[in-house]
Formats: sequence, C-alpha cells, structure tokens
Amino acid sequence: MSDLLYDADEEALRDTVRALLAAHAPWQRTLAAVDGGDPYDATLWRRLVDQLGVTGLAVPAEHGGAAAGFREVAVVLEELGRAVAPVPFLGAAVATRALLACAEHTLLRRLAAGECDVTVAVGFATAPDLATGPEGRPDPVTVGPGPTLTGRVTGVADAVPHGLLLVPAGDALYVVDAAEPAVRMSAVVSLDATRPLVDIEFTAAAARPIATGTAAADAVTAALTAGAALLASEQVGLAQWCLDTTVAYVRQRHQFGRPVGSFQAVKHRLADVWVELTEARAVARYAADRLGAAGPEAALAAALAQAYCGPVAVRAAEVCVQLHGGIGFTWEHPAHLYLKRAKSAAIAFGTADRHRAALARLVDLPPPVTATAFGDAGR
Amino acid sequence: MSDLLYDADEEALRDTVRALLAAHAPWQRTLAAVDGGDPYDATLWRRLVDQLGVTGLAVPAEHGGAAAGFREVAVVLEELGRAVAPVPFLGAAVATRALLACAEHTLLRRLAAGECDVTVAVGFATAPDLATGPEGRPDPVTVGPGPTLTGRVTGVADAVPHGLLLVPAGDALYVVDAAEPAVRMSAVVSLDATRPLVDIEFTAAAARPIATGTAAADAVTAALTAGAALLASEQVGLAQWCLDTTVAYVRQRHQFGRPVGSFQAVKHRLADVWVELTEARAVARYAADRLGAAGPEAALAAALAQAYCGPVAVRAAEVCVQLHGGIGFTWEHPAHLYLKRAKSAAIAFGTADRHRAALARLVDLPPPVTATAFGDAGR
Amino acid sequence: MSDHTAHGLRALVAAFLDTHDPDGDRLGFLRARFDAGLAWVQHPPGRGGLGAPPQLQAVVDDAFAAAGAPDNRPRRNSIGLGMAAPTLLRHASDAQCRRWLRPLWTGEEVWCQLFSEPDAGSDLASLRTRAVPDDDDWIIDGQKVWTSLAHEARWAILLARTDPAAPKHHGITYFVCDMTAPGVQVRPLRQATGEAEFNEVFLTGVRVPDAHRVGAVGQGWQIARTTLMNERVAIGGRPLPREGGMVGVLARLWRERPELRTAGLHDEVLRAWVGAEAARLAALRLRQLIAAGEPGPEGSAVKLSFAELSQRISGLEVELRGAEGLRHDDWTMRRPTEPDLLGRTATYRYLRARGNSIEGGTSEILRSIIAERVLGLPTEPRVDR
Amino acid sequence: MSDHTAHGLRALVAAFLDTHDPDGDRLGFLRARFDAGLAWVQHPPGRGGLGAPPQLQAVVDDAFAAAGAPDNRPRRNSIGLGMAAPTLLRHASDAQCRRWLRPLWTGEEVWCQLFSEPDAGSDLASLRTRAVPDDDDWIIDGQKVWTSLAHEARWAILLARTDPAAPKHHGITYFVCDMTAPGVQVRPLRQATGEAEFNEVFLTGVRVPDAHRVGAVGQGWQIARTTLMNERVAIGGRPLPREGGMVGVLARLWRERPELRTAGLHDEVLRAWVGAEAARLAALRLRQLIAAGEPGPEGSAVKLSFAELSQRISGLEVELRGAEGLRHDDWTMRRPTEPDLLGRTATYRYLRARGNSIEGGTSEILRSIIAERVLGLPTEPRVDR
Repeated sequence: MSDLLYDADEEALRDTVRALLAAHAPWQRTLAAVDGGDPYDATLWRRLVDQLGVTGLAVPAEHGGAAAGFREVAVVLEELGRAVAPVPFLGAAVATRALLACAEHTLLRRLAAGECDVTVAVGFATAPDLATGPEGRPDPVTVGPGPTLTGRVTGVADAVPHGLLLVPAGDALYVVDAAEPAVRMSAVVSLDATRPLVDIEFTAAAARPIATGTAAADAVTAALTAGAALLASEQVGLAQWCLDTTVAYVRQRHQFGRPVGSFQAVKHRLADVWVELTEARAVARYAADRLGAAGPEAALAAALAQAYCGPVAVRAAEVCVQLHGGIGFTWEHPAHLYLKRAKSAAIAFGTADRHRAALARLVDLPPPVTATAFGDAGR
Repeated sequence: MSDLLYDADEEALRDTVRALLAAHAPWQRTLAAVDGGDPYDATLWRRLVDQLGVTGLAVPAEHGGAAAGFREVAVVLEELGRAVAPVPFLGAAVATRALLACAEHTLLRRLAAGECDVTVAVGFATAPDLATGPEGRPDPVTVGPGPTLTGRVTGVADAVPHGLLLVPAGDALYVVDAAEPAVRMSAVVSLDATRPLVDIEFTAAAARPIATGTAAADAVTAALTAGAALLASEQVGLAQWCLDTTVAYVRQRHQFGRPVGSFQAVKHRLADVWVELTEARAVARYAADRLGAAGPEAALAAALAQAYCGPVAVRAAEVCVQLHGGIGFTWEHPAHLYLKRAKSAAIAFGTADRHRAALARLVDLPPPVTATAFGDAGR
Repeated sequence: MSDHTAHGLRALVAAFLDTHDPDGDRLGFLRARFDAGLAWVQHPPGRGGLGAPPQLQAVVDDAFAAAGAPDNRPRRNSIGLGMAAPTLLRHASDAQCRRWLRPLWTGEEVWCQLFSEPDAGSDLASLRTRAVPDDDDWIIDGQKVWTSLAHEARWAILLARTDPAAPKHHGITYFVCDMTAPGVQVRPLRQATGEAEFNEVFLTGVRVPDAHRVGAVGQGWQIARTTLMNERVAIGGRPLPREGGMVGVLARLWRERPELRTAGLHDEVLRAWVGAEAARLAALRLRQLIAAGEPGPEGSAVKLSFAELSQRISGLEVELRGAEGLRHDDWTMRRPTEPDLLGRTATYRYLRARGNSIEGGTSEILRSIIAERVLGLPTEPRVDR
Repeated sequence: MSDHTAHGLRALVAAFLDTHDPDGDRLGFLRARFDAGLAWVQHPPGRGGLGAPPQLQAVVDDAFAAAGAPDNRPRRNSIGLGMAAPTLLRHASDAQCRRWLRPLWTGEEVWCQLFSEPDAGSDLASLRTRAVPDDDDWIIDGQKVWTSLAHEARWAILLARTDPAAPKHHGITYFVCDMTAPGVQVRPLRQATGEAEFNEVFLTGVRVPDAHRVGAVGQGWQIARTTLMNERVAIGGRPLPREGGMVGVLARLWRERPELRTAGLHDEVLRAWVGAEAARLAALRLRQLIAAGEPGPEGSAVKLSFAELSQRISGLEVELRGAEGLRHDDWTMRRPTEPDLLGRTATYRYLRARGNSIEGGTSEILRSIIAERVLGLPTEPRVDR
C-alpha cells in the first residue's frame, strides 16, 4: 500500500522551498520578468540548485545525490507550481529519470552537483506512449554522418542555453551540448509565459550515444512517464494556490452588503474545487510514490495522474479568474499566469484524453472493435 | 427559416389536450394503474382518439385526416410527456410516418378514424440508422413459407393487443394482425412503467407486404427518424413538468427559516434547467418542423433532437428528485414516474451518443482514421 | 495490560482462540471477544477495547477472520455500529455503556436512528418531536421518517425537543428509545425503487426513562453532530480495492459485452473509471490521515464524491445496456435491510443511487459544510435564530 | 406616411436610392438615410424611424446592402448602437434625441459606457461616483472601469450618485458625459490576453450640464436596466448561421487536420457542436419571440449559453491543437476596438472567452436573474438595504 501522505522530511523540505520562493520569487517579480521577455529566473534557479540541492534529490548517494527520491521531487514541484516559479526543475527531473534508466552516472553526478543543466529534447506535448519508436515521434532527428544529429525538435520546455540535451534519434539516445554552434535554439511565444519553449535545430551536431535499442526507448518512455507523474504535483500546487487565493479574496470582497464568499453559489463552487483538489492530491502522491515501482503500475499511475490532475488544475484556475471578477482578468493580477500554466500543463506530456486512451489499454477497457463508430453496437 | 414558435392553432390544441389530461389523467390515476399492473389507460386513449382525433393529425385530408401535420403531433406529445400519460400515441405517430412513406392509404384512413391501432414492431431502443438493412436490425424476422413471418422482436413500445403491427422482415415491410394466434405478445417489466414494452413472437404469422426494397427500408428509417424527432417534444413536456413542479415545491418548502427556493444553489440549479429547457424546446420545435422536409435536414434535426433533448429531460427529472429531497424519492410522489420515463426515453430510438455519431456523419465531423484509438495523433 | 503493537495484538488473539472455539456457540464467542477488549481495540477496557491505536483494529479483525471466527454481521446493524456506538462511547454514562454496547456489538440488538422528520430534513434542528418530563420518564410525541431498520430494531437513538422556548439548536435532547415500547408504530415507506428500505415511525405518548437520556438536557444537538459525522464517514469510508463498487460492474460489462461498445460511451466509461479511482485513492488517503484521529469534515468530501460517482456510473451503465436498460427486474415491494447496489439490475442501481445525494446530508448541505468548516467561508445571513 | 409592409419599405428604399448616390459622400448618404426614417424603422419619425414593425428592419438593411450602399460600421460603435441608443430612444427628451441620435447612428460620434467601478462590479448599484449640483451643471468625481472604446468615444452614458442619503438604488441619476470635457482621464487597462481592450476612466471635477441628464434625478437605476437588458441581448443576440462563431473554427480544424483527431476528443467535438447548434436555435427562437416586443430576461439565457460555449469550445480547441496549443501569437499590448474572437489563435480565444462570463453581468448574476424574474423564485435575504 502506497503511503499517500507527506512524511516529516517531506514537510520540512516543503517549508524550506516555500520560504525560499516567498523571499525570492514573489509573483510580481515573475510578472515583471514575463513583461521583460526573459522569464527564466537564473538567480532563483542557482539558489534552488546550490542552496537546496534540488537536482540531487532523486540521485542515489553513490552518484553524489541526496538519495531522497521522486516523492521529494514531487514536493518541490508542488511548491514551484504554487509559485508559478520560472525555473527548469521539471525538465531536470525528467532528465534525471532518463539518466537513471541509462545508468549514466557521470552525468547524474554533474547534474546532482549543479554543474550542468540537462533536458530531454522532446516536444513538451509528447505523451509517454509516443516516444517509443521513430515512427511515433513527432519530430524525427536523423543520425549521421558518424555520431552527429540533424533535424528539428519543436516546443521543448526547460531547455536552457549552455545545458546538455538528451536527444532520441534513430534507435538510440544521445547527449548533445546545446552550446555547440551546430545547435540553434529559437524561442517560441509560449502560452505559459513562465515556462519558455524553444525550437531546436541540429545541423550535424556532435552527439554521444548513452543508450541504444530497447534501453534507449525504455529510458525515454520512463522519462516521459516521470514527467506525466511529476507534473501532477505541480498541478496540485498550482490548484492549491488558486483555491487559497480565491478563498482569501471572496472573504474580503463585499458586494450587496455581504462578503462575496457568503453567497452559496460561490461557496459551493469552491467546495467542488476543494473536493477535486483533495482527490488530485491523492492521485499525484500515488503517481510520485509509484514512479520507482516496476511493471505497469508506474505507467498506470502516471496516466491516471494526467487524466485527472490536468483538468482539475485548469478548472481551479478558471474558477479563480471567474470568482475574482474583473480584477482576475487583468494583466496586473497574477491569476492569468496560473491560468496559462494550467492550460499548458494540461497539454504537456499528452492531453487527458490521450492518457485515458493509455489507461484503456493498461486496465483492459478496449475501444469498440469497428473503426467507423457508426454501425457498431446492436442498439 | 423554420418557425420555432407555436401558432394559434397549436396553442389551442395544447389547451384542449391539457384540459382533457387534467380531467382524466391525473398522476394519482397513473400511479394507481402502474401499481395495478396494467398501466395503459384505454379509456383515456379512446377519448384522445375519438374526441380529439389525435391519430388523424398528421394524415392528409384526402385520407380522412385532420391535415394538420407533425408540428401538431409534437404539441400533443408535449402534453402527454407533461402528464406521463400512459397512451400509445407516440407509437401511432411513428406508424403514421411509415404508412405515409408507403402510401398505404387504406390503413391511414382507418388509423385516422380511430378504427385500429398501428405500431411499428421494432425494439424501442432502435436508432434510425439501424433499421435500414436486415444485418443491422437487432431482431431479424424471417419470411416464409409464403407470406408468413417467423421470429422474435423484443422490447416493442405501444404495441396494444388487437392492433396491427408493421414488421420489417427480409427486404420488405409487412402488416401483421396482432390478434392472430400466430402472434404472441408477452409483457416485459419495463423501467418506464407508464410505457409498457412487449416481446413479440411470430410463428408463421400471416403477413401482407406494403412496401419492398428501398421503399420499405426508407419507410422504416423515416418512421424511426420521426420517432426520434417527436420524442424530443415529449421530453420537453416532461422536463417542463419537472421544472414547474420543482419551482412550486421550493417556493413553498421552508428550511432554515427560508423558502428552499431562496437558496442560491437551488436557484442557480433551476436556472440551468430552464436554460437547457429553453434550448431543448427550440431544438424539438426545429425537429418537428423539419420532419416534413426532404433531404438530410430531417435526419440531422432528429439526431440533434435526441443528442440534446434526451439528456436534458434526464437532468431535469434528476434535479426534480434531488430538490424535492426525501419526498421526491418516495413511491407516493410522482417524480419517480418522470425520472423513469426520462431515463427510458434517453435510450428510445437510440442513445445520445449514437445520435452524436450519426451527426458526425451528417455534418462531416468524421472519427479518427485509426481503429486502435491509441497511436492515432501526433502529440 | 499488554503491548499495543501488531505483534502484541496478534498474540492476544491467538491466546483468546486457544480458550474459545470459533466453531462453537456464535454469540458466546462474540460476547467473550467483546469482554476481552478485542471488539473495538481503540476504546477503553470494559467498553469492548484495550485503549490501543485504532489502526490495529484491522490486525485483530484479520487475525479472527484468518481463524474462521464468526463476525458480528456488521451490515445487519450498520446504524448501531456506525452511528449509535461512536456516540454512546463518547457521550453515554458508564451504566448506559454497560447496558447497550455489548449486545449492540454482538448484533443481538439492532439499532435505528430517529432524527429526521417530514418538515425537518436538511434543517434537522427544526425538528418538532416533543419530549415532556413526567416523574422519572419523558413522554415522547411526534413523527419521524427515513428510518432504516426500524422494523428490526430493538433500540433507537432519538432527538426530541425538550425546550420549545429555547433557540432551535439549544432545546434538543438526545435519548435512547426502546422500539418495543407502547406507542411506537412503524410503517414502511416505499421508494422510487419499489422497495421499502425505510420507515415512517409514529411516536404517541411513548415513555422513555430519564436513565435513557444521553448527555445533558438541551445538549442533544452537540451530541448529534458526533453521530452525523460518523454517518458520513460510515457511508463513504469503507476501503475499496480498485474497481470495487459500481465502477467494477461497469468495467466488467464493458469487457464482457463488446457488442454494446460505442465510441462515444468509451470515453465516458474511461472518465468514470478515472473518477472512481481518484475518489478511491482520496478515501484511502483520508483513512491514512485520520487513522489516529477523530472523523472531521473531510469525510463530507468522500460522501459527496461517492454520491456523484454512483449516480453517474449507474446512469451510464443503463445507457450502455441500451435495449436491456429499458427493462427492470421487479417492482414488487420488498423490505431489505440495506440496498443491494451490486446485485440487482442497472436500473435498480440507477434509481437507488438518486438517494445517495439526499440521505445522510444532501450534497448541497455537504458543500456548505466544506465551504464553512474546511475553507472558512462565511455563513449565509441567518433568519432562523 | 406609407404602407408598412416589406413591399412598401422596399419601395421607399428604392425611391431614396433614386435621389441619393450610394457611391457619393458616405456621411451625407447616412445622414439622409437617418432623416428619411430608414435608420431604425421601428422608431418614430424624427428619430430615425417610421414607426414600422421591427422585423422590417432586415428588409431595409438588405435592400441597402443589395444596392452597395455604405453601412454605419456598427461594430465600431457597438455601445452607442446597442446600449445608448435604445436607452435614449426610451428615456431621453426630444431635444436630447435631436442632438445625439443622428451622429450616433451615422457613426460620427462613438459612445462608451461609464457604469462599473472597482468596488461596484456585480453590485452595480453600490457605485460611489458622485454628482453634485452646481448652478445648471453637475460636478462629477469618481473612478470608472471596464470601459471599452473610452479612448475613441465622444460621449459616455454615465451613472452617478446624486443622493448619498437615499437607499442605494434610489440615489442614482443617469447622465450623458462629454468625453472631451476637462477632468476626464482615460487609461488603458490591460487584460490576461495582453491587450488593453478596456480602460479605466478617472473623473475629476467634470462638469456635465443638467441638460445632459437623462430622466429624472434619482431615476438612474430604473433607466440603467433598459441599457443592461439591451447589453445582454446585444452580446448574445446576433443571428448566426449554423457553425457561425467559434464552433465553426473548431469544426473546420477537425475536418482539415485529421492528424489531430483522437477518439476521446471526437465525442467532445460532437458535444460542442450539439451544444452550439442548440444555443443557436434557442437564440433564433428568442428573436422570433421578441420580434415585436421588448427585450426581456430571456436574453440572459442566451448570454449565459454564449459564455459557457465560447469557453468550452475554445478550451477544447487549444487541447485539440496539442503542441500548437502551447504556442501563442503575440503578447504585445494592443488597443483593439473589439475582441477578435475568430481571427487570432486558439489561445487568444481561450483567454478572451474567460471574460465572457464576467463582462456584462457575471454568469452567477444572470442565473439569479433567471431564477427570480423568469421562474419567480424568492430573492435571498438582503442585508444591504
């Protein structure tokens, strides 16, 4: 039986991260960075890496990590979601899972030590079940001549300049240095302005394979499964902020001589958000806990997480905007940052309907046999 | 442009039917009949047929009818739905459409004159697009030797003893006299106790073909399309009763020192029912109006009607039960009669999802090309 | 008296089984188990327990089940075990506990609940049943409704108004009423399903000894809150395996009847599965959270989800069955002790589930409780006090 | 003056076109059309109309369009035409109508609305902007918000409090404010979309002549209801062809991009299509109902459905686009005169549509209006009057 609670270490980690974000990443700073066109907060990221060692949390002690695990990574992501903090931690966690699968200990050690950023170079919308073969991949990259890569991968999240990229190409997984001139990253205008996306062009870029064949495919699948599972905790943190902020607002805002929060329609809508959030938290904890498990349970928990938590976060953000009335619709209020992140996150690692289709396979609820959808059932 | 309102004749017809039902079909009488195990109200049916001539409404004047049309039939059905009246009018209307398609004027004249009951012998759950060929039909009936029919048709609504049955079999449409010993009707315990269903067994029953080939298939499709379209008006009437009754109840019922209807959660829920009902009425009127139209518009309007109005009536009945609290859940309150009819009607002539699939074809919104539903889209 | 660990309790059960034959006299075995403190281990010695941590109850139950010992048929006395017992344990006197708890736990005496009235549904505190003192008794007059098990019960927990002049929440007292007393009349109340799972209970000059009053006069409302919170936990709180409950029926139907499948309903079935699994994990997490504590308002969320899911899933199953969904099994009036949500037809499930959002606190009331007690939102302007 | 039939009005338009060149001076043509009573045929002669049945307006518009005549660019002056004009026609004096209606209709003068305030959103009647009499003028001080077109408008309809001591709905007066007057300051208000479609308007000692007061002092709230009912009809009431609006964008995307299709989203697209078509038919039926009457509370239903559908459909489109849905076109601040709901990206539509359930009456307020004015349900206990 999974432990779905937070243990004392996890609560302590949460407090530390929350305090650091409160001090250094208030939303006003994030909004100003978005306005300035350069949302990633490198200073904040260095603090998280150097002071708290977040990139080592899921790395075993023998490779220089904190040997805590993905449950702790999930707690950090909850807090980052709560603050819509513009740092590339989710991408680093996904890369960690890939490196663990490849037993790429040198890179794991450098990542844990905060010496380099590593990102899996796959479009942010890619679902785990789309990463397993070259024909399913949305942006195929070709190999050769020699150990070089050529091609274009679009919409990659958390790919910071001067970092390392893990690129699936052909039947292998390669490491490429993003600082090389043969790698061109161009920024995209992303819906979620606090999580920049880039298109990456490889022109015979030097590459080093770290896994081939099934091992490479499994590593990418494991990484994207981890992404889907961990993103759920970010979504829970985001939804919690939306609920807390809205509750505080409707308690204080008066209309018709009463606090807006005393109106039953408002109360019941927030109660529904709370119920959904309560369920999403259990689902996200389960997914984080099962990440280490063998067999189909990790895939099932991750698919469940994105089938459930993505829509919950979107609804929480939408209710936040709605119940703030006009003010929640302005650029000067942070609600739109959360709305945009929630809607983007609902696409990241595959939309909810894709994950439902994955569940259909995992729990044996197959689709109708005919393809036409017209003359299929006897009624 | 369709006229979506009720004209003066239609309003007058409504008033007449409503007055007759108020006098002769109060729900207490219907509930008592249900308890007695014989829900069809033959006396009421004779009044509707003989006094108001409802079976002649859609029959042209030259064949002894009132030459009013299916818009008027729909108005009568609204009132019957409002009263959950246990009479076989819907089945008669569906049969009228089949007889019109077959130009079977003798039977039309007898039907209009109230001399016989006629029913299309197809399972009540059959969608229009399932009636077009022997392979699609849920209960195939075989022909021969000679002009006789053998087979079993299950779950037929509005098939009264001693009436005539229109039976699709082979590539033709036949008339069979239900009073014949070769025809055995056995009652079913139906969810909607105010609309009995029967299973019908034909054992070399004498039959007379009234249409063959495409004409027969088209007649059955037209009849079931009419059923889907007209049922929407019954659903609108049913939903209107649920809304009116609930509004009256919550205005009078007090809890916490206030009328229950002054609580915002109750008010908003009923407002949502009203909005849906307003839309359902427009959809049902459109479907009734388009029934006479040539081309795909009648099929489209009927599919839209059942894709939209079926779920609206179910929700209205569910809200009616919920907002009545405990009393609405008792056998002594009529709400359950409406709930059961609404839920059954949502299956009659095909469930909403089937009609959405039909719309997909009619308005060119095709399903995904692959049948697996797993590896289908590039994201 | 012993070490309160899983190991220690397993040893206690083993010792008990050495001296009590699980295949012998059923009631004798259960009474002895109660007296040994192995009924409700978290409660105090003398009241069926040992003062052990509540999470060890499962250890004890598993050990008895493994030995093939008889259980107390908990579903036959759900109100007694789920609502009366927690309230008595917290608020009743020692003498009252001695009289009532053991036969309650063993199932010798079934309990029911006399709270709701025709005009006091969601607004339970507006109840009008009167209790008037008369020497050492109270004379009860009034009408109660929605009483399950009343026709089988020996005892009832009862709320009655003892001070009509006091503000509505302050004039109520909590009693235990003997259902065999003169003046208690039970009539079946038939529901939309055709069954009469509940009863109306008419109380006419019923004498209740003052010794059967629980808590102080006028404190009934506070005590009833213990009962009601336990009701919500009891309704929603059973641990389920994956695909336990109605979603399992739906999933099996989908697997076993490919001819029923349509593309449109496929996604609805998947959504229902996802919703049910999320609710299951949330209920599990709640159990982990309250393992050592009191039931809190969080139980309301579980009950709310349960009601919505059971309605949605049973409604979907009726549609998925199509032509079969038009048929019911039987409208004959029956008097079951509890609803048979998994055994009968989809139509029965659909109809019965409509009651899930009404009984034990409507979904509207639960949302207000969550908004006020969990989220701290302000109450509405009150006009009734 | 002539027969008010489709035939008669077509003849009038033909006669007008004989003497006025549609390719000549645009403003001259429009002014003459107004003076001929062919602007709003249902209104009285002298106010742009002929006193004809309102359903004949479409006949006249069609006849002018067929002749290639210039129109009055209605989308550039939507507040003027949709809200100010119906209010002025019903409540303003003859002199006021003479001054304002013609340039409003021709588009020479754009109008905006100064109703909402930062602390008076849904509770509009709690507005605090003050109007103090000073000789034949009123001196206005206050802050208004959510004012579209304020930066282009010559005139504004304005609500201000003239009697702070009166109950809140009785101390309000309706004015027309000259937006070029000293003391009027307009600042753009940027939204979640990045655009500044609205403005904040600061009013500091602005002089409004008493001749620009509409209706009696203290009657502003009653008059504003005309404006607001017309707003809701204007927002939701345009007749659309099938697949007009956002659902058409979604349907075309589905047809043209088979690689985006998934089984789960197929049913959602179909549900959206069904919902949009039902709402379209309901709006059509409402137009038929009110063709000859006044706008009533039914318009609230159309506005409510429009908001829900636009949000649902745009949200679905973003998901259907998948990887593309992660991308926006441009966050640069722009100042559009109206939202471009069909021209920009799905992400823009999604973000902009969130405002549809807030602006012009929140969906919560509209549900209460329907419950009270259509269904006759009781109001909530009021604490503010």
